[in-house]
Amino acid sequence: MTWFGLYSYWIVVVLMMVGFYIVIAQGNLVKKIVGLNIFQTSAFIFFISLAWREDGTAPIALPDVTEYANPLPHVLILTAIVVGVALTAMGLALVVRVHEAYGSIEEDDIHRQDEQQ
Amino acid sequence: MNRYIVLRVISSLMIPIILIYAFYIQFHGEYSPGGGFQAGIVFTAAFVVYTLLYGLEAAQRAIPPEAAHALSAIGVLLFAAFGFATMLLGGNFLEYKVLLPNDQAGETFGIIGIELGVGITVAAVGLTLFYSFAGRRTGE
Amino acid sequence: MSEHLPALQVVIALTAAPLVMMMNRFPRLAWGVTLVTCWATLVVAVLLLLQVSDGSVIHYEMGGWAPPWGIEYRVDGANAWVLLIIGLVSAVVMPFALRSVEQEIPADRIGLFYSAFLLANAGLLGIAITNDAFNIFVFFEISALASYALIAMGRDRRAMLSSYQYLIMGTVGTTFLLIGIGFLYIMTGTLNISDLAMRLPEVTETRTIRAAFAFIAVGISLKLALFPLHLWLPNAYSFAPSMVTVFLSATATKVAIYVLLRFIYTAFGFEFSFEELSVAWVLMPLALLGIIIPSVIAVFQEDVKRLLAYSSVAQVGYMILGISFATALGLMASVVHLFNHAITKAALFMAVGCLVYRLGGVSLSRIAGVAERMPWTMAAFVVAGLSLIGVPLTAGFVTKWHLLQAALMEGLWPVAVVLLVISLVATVYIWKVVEAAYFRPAPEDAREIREAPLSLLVPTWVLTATTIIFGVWAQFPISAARNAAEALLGVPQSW
Amino acid sequence: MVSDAALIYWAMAVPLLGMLALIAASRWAVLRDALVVVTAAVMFGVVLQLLPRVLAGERPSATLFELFPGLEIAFMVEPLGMVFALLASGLWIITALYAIGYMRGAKELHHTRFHVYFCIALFSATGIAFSANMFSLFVFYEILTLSTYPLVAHKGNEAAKQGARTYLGLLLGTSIGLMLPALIATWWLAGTLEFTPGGIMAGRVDPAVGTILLVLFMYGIGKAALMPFHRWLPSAMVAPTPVSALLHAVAVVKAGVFTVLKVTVYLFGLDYLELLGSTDIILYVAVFTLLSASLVAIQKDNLKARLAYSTVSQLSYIVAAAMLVNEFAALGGGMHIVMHAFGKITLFFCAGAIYVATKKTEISDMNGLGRRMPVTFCAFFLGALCVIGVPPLGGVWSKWHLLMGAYDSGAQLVVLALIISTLLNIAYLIPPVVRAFLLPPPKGEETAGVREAPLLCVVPLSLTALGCLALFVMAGPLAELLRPYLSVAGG
Repeated sequence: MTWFGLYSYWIVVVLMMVGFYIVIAQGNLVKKIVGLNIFQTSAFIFFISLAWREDGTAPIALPDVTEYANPLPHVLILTAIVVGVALTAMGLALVVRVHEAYGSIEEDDIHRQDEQQ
Repeated sequence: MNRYIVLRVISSLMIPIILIYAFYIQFHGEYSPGGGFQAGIVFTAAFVVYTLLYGLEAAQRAIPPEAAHALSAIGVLLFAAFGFATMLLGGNFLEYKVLLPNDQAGETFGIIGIELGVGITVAAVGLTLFYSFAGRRTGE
Repeated sequence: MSEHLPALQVVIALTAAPLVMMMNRFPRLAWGVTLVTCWATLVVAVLLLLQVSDGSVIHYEMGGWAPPWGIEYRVDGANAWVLLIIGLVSAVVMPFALRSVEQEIPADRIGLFYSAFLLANAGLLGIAITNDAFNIFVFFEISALASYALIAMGRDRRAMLSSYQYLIMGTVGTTFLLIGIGFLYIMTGTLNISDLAMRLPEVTETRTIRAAFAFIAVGISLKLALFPLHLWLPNAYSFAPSMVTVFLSATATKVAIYVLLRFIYTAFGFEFSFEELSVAWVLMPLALLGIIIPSVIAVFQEDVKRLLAYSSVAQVGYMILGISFATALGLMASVVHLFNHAITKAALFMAVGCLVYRLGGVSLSRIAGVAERMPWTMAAFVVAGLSLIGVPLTAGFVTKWHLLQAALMEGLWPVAVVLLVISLVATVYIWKVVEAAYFRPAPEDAREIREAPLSLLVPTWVLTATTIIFGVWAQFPISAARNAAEALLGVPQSW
Repeated sequence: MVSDAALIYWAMAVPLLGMLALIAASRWAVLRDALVVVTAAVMFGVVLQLLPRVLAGERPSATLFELFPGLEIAFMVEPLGMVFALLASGLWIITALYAIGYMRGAKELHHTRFHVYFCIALFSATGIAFSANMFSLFVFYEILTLSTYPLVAHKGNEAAKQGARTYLGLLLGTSIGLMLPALIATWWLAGTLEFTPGGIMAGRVDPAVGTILLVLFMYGIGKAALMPFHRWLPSAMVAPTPVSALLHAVAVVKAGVFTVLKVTVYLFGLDYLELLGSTDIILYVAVFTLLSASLVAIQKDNLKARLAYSTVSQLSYIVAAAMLVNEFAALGGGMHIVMHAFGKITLFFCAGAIYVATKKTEISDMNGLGRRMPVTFCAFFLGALCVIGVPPLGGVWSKWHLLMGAYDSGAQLVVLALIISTLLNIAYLIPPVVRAFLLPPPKGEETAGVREAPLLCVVPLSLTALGCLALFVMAGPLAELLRPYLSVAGG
């Protein structure tokens, strides 16, 4: 069952592909950001799952626990999540402004407007 | 708002609890899961709930956007202040143990300090983001 | 305080950013604080470079945590050089920014603008100075977030869309980098690059490490705009405010190239990268295509900013080409080009910024005959343009000379020929601008145009003069670049 | 006693200082024009100071700075460079006078700009003359190209821009695309670019590679106008005539052939050159160029264009001289730089004078003009004879040496080509004179009496014409000056 034993990696791969596909294939600016989020989330899950240890608890110093998950990836991913939130906010803010300027959030539409200028 | 009396009652009970929970996470961060990031976001969440019920203007009377702006800067500066303090006291940047005579106490003090800075910044930035999105009207 | 220089290098700008944000109501004050910060940064960078000029290495443990647990800042010949580039460009661009920004950015946002600029600056400095792989990612995102904001403040509405595209591509890039770092962490249990360098040789046989290499290389290539991953760059540079274009064109891609060097040479090691993976055979064709195609595209551009942006993509190709020779000389040529291209392109974009200040836009038809009204600006453009072409006694020539030497040393005659032919193409596109400005008749409404104000002109000329100074007094950049190359290779070279 | 280095630097600084002075004086036309002449005279004086030292066998030298180890901007005055510098600075005085007259007479604009770039061009020509290594020479060569561009494009109309673009494109293209790689490869293979008597290649560079390098250099030196890279020279004729006269008869093209001689004698070395397979190829390219350019010249009706093709042809004499690899030919090449310079500058001055006086540029329009402008056409006649190589004019000596050299080398074909070319010279240079003096003027243009161009045009062209005569007598001292260069060349 080794193929299934690494199921978290399968999730990572599927999410990554899904996210990446959305980023590339979608012309809607908001959907692109959704895709980007899924893509990033796959990386987060990847990190978290590599911190996992068999029979380990959460990485908190408790008196009678010896096996716990590696805390470092958790810390890293906490930072990465914050960065991701900031990126999403930034991206959405841009989309809002693009919408105000062009009246559309479809890429094709916007390019057409630019070319007509 | 009168039509949503249940919501109002429940949420006026909930909001204080959320806020207190935020403070709990904030100041318990060095012993248990938690810290400035989480606390800041939970704190913002309370305000989001408040805004949903009482409207943006009411929320902005409580914490004006300018204040949120300033607070986000102040949080970072607090963080940096601790960094510079450790440097002036002879340690490396953010080497907290030099802050107090006792190493252990110094580290605790330092972590609480910078986490407070982080918490303030995250809460303030979260609010700023929320205000700026919520404040937009089409056709503006 | 001298032992704290590495921390100060980043922290000064990082601390000044919120301060400046709070001064949003007083634009001039915000500008002043930013100016002082940038100059302080430059001073720190110079001091650091002096300290490591003898080949020594400075270690600084953040928070007193020893690596590999804590984040370590590590300065050697290579990143001190990059720090100097960032420091120098930001210090020179600030006096220029005062009036340029006042004209292009609404007054109630100038404080925020400078705050974002400082963050971008601090982020780039952080990327260069840190020795922690994950920290590189974080600083990448800090600088990138700030850059997105800066680009989006351009006056044209297309600025927002180009910023958005940059955001998408940039985030994909950094996420790739993050995944690659994850792979490395699985296999080695460390994030410190020096530690990685020690532990990686034991596990290089695994597919995981190769995957890591691929993810990291592709991720960084997106950030450094390696052809054909450069699509974000021309738009971003064309529509950003003048000052932002100057700063980003001179620093952002350079820092990304430095990170690539750091991973290829230090973390993975020369042997793994070049002998086992033969990365040169991927880099060289891409570099050559990246030199040729964007150069040709540049010839057909109507907008000067866009033209120079395409030329930037081509110049990135030069730097990657030097790396792909897999020799010390090639590496050194690349490293010296980091600096030479930074000052050259910054000077060019500053000259363009002067034109924008007076004309509002820089399409070839709009700058027709402008040389008569703005002789000093156009003279600066010509001189810096010569450096871009690589005429002797300019900084660009020093690079080209060494790059050609490196190509010949490998017996790559065709590559040498391509380099020379492309410098002719560069002549053509610079020439187009010069001809428009000098020889086309000015439109009727151009009577009112005056020379750009001194506060714009002086910094432009300072950088322009720098391209000449370092073209004539080439020992300094060469010895610094040699030092940097040795730091990356880890062994002293006989030059 | 002024030090060598100081003299060299002064020789180069004077045109730059003069340039600054005349920018400052740009508002006062008379003062500005006077400054041009003064600058030229002072410069000639300074260069003249170097002559006794060179004659005494010294090699004044100076190092400006080192770019990086082994690559420096340095100067050394040797006989050939001395001759070139004297020629350029000496003729500048006359040209300056002529230019003032011409610019006013032809009602050109932007006088200050014109003189400024002229100063820079002279500065870089001196730099070329005095360069101690190929790198310095290359730098000044490029400055010369760039500084003459605005002069060529001076008129600013579409034709001028088009011509100037060809000019710049070909000269920059060949120098960056061919000469620079050759230069870098030489540096890489031989380890130096120093101009060394006897060359630097022998023993260091494989003759097979040397063969390629020679071709790269010869075509890279676009200013020597070997076919098929000669197009720039006719294109440059859109420039005002003083530019054509000094630059395209003296400074620029002579810088080209001067570089050819320097490269062949001091970089390759004649002994090494003999080993190379491409020497003969270049020789025959040069021969082909000199014949076909003459043939083209015959068909040109525009006087300046005809002179331009004549120049292309004459330049190839010198390239051929270098490729013949013997003492006589090398001396002939060196002398021809001077002889042709005087002859051709006279011809150009005349062409300019005709234009100023009558606005005529086509030869077919010049019937009977000799009666109106006798001095000009007499000078033209003398210049033409000098270029053709008829005694008692200077040109005969250089042709004589060339022929001797070709004969000595056993290159019968070259001897034949030189003879044919001389006949062609006669065929394209004498008709204008014949038309002017012997044919009647067209109807309606009968004018009474002499109406020459302004004095400032006529006097210089008379001077250079007399110079052509004087050179016949002066050939001995000139050969004496070139002797040390020869002893190197002859091996």
